Amino acid sequence: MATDGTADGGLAARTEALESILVEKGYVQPAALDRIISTYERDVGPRNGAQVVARSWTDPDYRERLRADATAAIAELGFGGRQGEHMVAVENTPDEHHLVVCTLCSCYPWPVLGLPPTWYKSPAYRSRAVLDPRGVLADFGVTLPERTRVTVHDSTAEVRYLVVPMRPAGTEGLDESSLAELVTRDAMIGTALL
Amino acid sequence: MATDGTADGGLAARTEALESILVEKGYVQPAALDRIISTYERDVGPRNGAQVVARSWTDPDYRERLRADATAAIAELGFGGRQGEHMVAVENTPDEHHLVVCTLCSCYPWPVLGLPPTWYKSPAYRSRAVLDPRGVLADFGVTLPERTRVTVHDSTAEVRYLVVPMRPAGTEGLDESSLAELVTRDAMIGTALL
Amino acid sequence: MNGAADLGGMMGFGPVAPESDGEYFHAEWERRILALTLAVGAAGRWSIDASRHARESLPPGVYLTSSYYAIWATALERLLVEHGLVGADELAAGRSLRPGEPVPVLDAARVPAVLAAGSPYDRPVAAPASFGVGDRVRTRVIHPSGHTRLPRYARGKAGVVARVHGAHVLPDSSAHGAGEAPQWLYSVRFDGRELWGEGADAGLAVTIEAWEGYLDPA
Amino acid sequence: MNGAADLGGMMGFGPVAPESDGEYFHAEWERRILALTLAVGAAGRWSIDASRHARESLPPGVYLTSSYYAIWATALERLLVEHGLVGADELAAGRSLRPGEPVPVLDAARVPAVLAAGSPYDRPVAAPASFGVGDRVRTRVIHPSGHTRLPRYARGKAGVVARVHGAHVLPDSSAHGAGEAPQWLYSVRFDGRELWGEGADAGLAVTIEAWEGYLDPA
Repeated sequence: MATDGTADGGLAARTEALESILVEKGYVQPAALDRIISTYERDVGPRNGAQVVARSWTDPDYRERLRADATAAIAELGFGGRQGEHMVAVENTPDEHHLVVCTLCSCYPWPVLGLPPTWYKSPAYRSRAVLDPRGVLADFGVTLPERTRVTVHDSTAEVRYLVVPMRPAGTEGLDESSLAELVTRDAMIGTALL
Repeated sequence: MATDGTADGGLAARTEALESILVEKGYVQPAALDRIISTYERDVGPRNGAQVVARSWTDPDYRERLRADATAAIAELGFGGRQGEHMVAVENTPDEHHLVVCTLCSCYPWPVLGLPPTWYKSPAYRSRAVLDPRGVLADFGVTLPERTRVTVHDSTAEVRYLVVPMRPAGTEGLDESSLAELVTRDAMIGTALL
Repeated sequence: MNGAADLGGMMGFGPVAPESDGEYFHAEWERRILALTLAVGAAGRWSIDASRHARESLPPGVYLTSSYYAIWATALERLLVEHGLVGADELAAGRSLRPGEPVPVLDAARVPAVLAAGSPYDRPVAAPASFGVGDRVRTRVIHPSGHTRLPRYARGKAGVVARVHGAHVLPDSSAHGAGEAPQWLYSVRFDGRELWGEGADAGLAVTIEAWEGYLDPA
Repeated sequence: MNGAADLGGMMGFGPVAPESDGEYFHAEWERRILALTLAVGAAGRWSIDASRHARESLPPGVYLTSSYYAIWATALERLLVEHGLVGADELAAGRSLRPGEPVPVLDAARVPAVLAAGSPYDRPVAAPASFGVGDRVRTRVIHPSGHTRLPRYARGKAGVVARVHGAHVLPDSSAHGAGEAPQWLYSVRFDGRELWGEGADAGLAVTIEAWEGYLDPA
């Protein structure tokens, strides 16, 4: 796959023409397009997921609800919708590390993580995550202990996975919003540790 | 795969440079290159295989030897060598049709058929021959009777296959060399009938 | 289909190139293709499964040498033409040549609500689930020419049911306009050695979501 | 390796385009690349298996968008550099910058004899064959990062030994300069339904050549 920064083969012009066709035919409103873009560039992103993770670290009852029905528990914090209709949260432990991929396309939990990064959609990641996850983690500079098993979740349906990373040591004194600051997007995909 | 007639991305110039490097360094003789090319453009081609097929149609003892050790039987007619060191002949019957492919690259019996055609090396042929051979045959305009089973030989080692097509009806009066005229390259790969 | 999109287990793509947070787009047209794809979906002419099938149906060489939003752009053009919303002549001309069909349109004011609502894919079914958590199952060996969400690397493999999700729309049907045909959906967990053989990481497990029709008891 | 060259069962390439006899080349450089590949093989620095591995190791997008002789050209350049016969600087300069290594050279006068002789791949081995014609076997599930000649579609599948070929050079070893490591080689015949499931053509059988190490008794 070419990186998105390479020569676009006329895609800028094709897209502009396509948009004008669809607007002229009355199928789309330009303002709706702007609003979709601003939603995913400004409003919806990994800060949402970080709040879910921090809450689960600090509130044992919430953690139980997240385990039992992640879609509902995430909705409690006001997040949900497109590409997050059916959520599952999986918790990392010293014994088991979770990693999320979509080998077939680019399925990703938009309401909690926003749009997927380019690498998540790349053939390099999609091909290797299920076969050699430790090799993929090495590309991210991550080395797991030998004893830690790796469970890879291939998102082949409309179920979306959120990885709950392990709470870092020495964070006992932090409140929920300070904890949320520590949670990175990659940690919620499983390609980073905290 | 681009057809070989499309823009070559500088391959003509690259090849010319590569040849001059290899000649200057004393690794190859230009006359040897010319001789290799003329061998496979003029001397070695499907007429060789056609002689083998015609002989097997007309000489029952030869046919037995071809069945038992195709490499040796083909060598009787003076054919053998590179990409034909280990030959197997498979005979089409009303019950079983044979088709040859190399899904992994382009293995092909050079001493009896010459160099492979472009389609034989194409992803379209290599991908589909083992899964949907009747669909591939349809691309060649060939329809087999329902009752005819299809056996596809995927040439994954240095063993090379020669398909012996069925002798056409009404050829009882023809001599061996006239029969050889009837045998086409594609019939000896299994993508044509006679 | 066994298209270029079915990448699990393939080799030769080199290392993954990590990228920092917030790098969603690399050109303005990518923003617009994403938004156009979502917005015109409101017309209701095709399902998300049909979109995925349009992308995976690109010739493998094209798929593997295109950026991700370039794949989306080409697939969107094809869907619009196939479903009669835009003419091939209009794409060639780069402008509208006739009035559009009457279709539902996504109103700008409703965008946040529509995105936040999503469109759940679970459906009621009469039949009970055939499998429960802990049951051993084997995925079927299928190679359909149409859309499926059973990846090649996970066909004919034995695993254990890890979750029961309810009944969901079946992509193999929905992608081709053949109805939602909901089936029970399960998470199935495979040992890495079952998928990849003895050379696999001893601590590896992989889960997929599998519809009931993908599974046999094992 | 599970590279782009392992094409059996993949979909999306469209129909096969038949071509008449005698259309071996479509440009003069194709003739020269074929001849150069064969001629420089006489230097003895790599095996035919190493050549195949150099080709299958191309990035999948490159492999699937290159013409066949373009793949050969790129692989030949890589092999020459990897094996120290040509410098990357010389390829960049487009000319020789230093004297060559002393290697065996294919003499023009000997070309017909060398091509007609070939180089057989059968080797004597002490151990008897483990399988005989008619034996049921199952191919192993392997996904090596290096070269193998067991195609993905035929891994983990049950079949019957149809021929015993003698012991042959093992590509999985030879491709990596690790010796010929000969093993018994068999034709194994699979029912189409074993490979492709119930949707397969009922009259289909597929044979592959499989080295003994690819097989378990079944």
